[in-house]
Amino acid sequence: MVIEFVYAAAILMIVGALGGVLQTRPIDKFLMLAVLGDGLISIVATFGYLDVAMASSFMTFVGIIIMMIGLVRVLEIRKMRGELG
Amino acid sequence: MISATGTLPLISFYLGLTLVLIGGLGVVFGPKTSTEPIVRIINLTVPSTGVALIFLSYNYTLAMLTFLSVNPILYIIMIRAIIRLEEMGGFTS
Amino acid sequence: MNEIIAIPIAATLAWLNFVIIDIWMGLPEAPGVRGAKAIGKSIEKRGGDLGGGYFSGNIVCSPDASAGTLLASCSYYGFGGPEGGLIAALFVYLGNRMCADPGYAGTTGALTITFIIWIASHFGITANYFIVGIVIAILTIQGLYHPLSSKLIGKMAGKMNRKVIK
Amino acid sequence: MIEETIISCIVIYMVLRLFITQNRLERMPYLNVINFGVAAVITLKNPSPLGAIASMVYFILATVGANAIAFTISKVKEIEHGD
Repeated sequence: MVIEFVYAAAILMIVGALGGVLQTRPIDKFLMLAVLGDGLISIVATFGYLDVAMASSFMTFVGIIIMMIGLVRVLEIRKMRGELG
Repeated sequence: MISATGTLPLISFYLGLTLVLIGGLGVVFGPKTSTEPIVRIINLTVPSTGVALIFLSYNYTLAMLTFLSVNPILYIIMIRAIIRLEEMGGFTS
Repeated sequence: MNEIIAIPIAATLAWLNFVIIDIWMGLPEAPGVRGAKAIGKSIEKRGGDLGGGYFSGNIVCSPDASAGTLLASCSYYGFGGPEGGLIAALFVYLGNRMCADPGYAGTTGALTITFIIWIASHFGITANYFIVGIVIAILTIQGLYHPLSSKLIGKMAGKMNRKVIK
Repeated sequence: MIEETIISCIVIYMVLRLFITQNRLERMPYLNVINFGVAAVITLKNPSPLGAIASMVYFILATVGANAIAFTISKVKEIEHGD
């Protein structure tokens, strides 16, 4: 019996989507988005398009970094204005 | 268990449709999207990944690559708008 | 060689390689970056050892000898010869520089696992068994139960005279 | 093909455990195990020099991303709780 990796990648993407939508704190969501990107890259590599896999790994990395910079900046502004406990 | 290599585009297509459905409902009705606007941008990542997966199932590689490359530019503009709105006084609705 | 016998031997060799080189290069002594310190403190709060926590955090936050072992065996399998290990060592060095982490643990681990695979391939244990072996080895350190594995790493670090620097 | 089966079982177990864990910093090592498994499968599915290079590029970028996530977690905790 052989378990192909496509099923593991499908579970990876569904768990990443459900966790990314249903978590409430913004910092918890980034980790689930990283899991979603891992599933996408593994499905692309199973198709055999390796150049697309390299480029998409770079793009998910850049997207996560940009969102984290935005989140830290928003929290700093809220702390500066005294709205955060 | 049946082999997955023959039915790979089918799995990719239905997975993409599922992700678009979950992500679309999450962007509109998700928890805390009305009070904290950055949560809505983070939820927007899920349907964009689903659309990229549907592109992949039809072997439109160049379209998928362009779509994935345009997404961070979109995020830069939206995050900039949110920071500007936060500087001006925050959300009230 | 039969794969039921070959996979445990490869997993044992990979486990010994990356744990000994990481401890010898001083990973349990101090956290390299800021996220590693937070992960180490979290593992200590849940009932583990502080040195093992720093070890685990340093593995998560920068490519060290475990990444060197995985990438060198992948590259050996892809290129089909020992010249893949040198390319993997170059990539791991670049990754270490990107993470702003000083130290040459990754490069040393990649070169030693290349030598180990070159020797073991004469006895029938080829590089694809080492790829599975390093995944199993990293599962026993990071995945199963953090307090027990961190206490094991702390005990080994105390025996090799690499304790936490206050 | 027993290699792919073993790595698939490890990845499925890790992702289910990552989904039910509540502590935020406890989940980072599980994400590291998932990165190892995906980088191993990329080379096992297509054994060529380009496959090895794709695996290396993916793993280095994923590690830098995990570094950034851990840094942001500690920084957000510092902003929210003072000190």
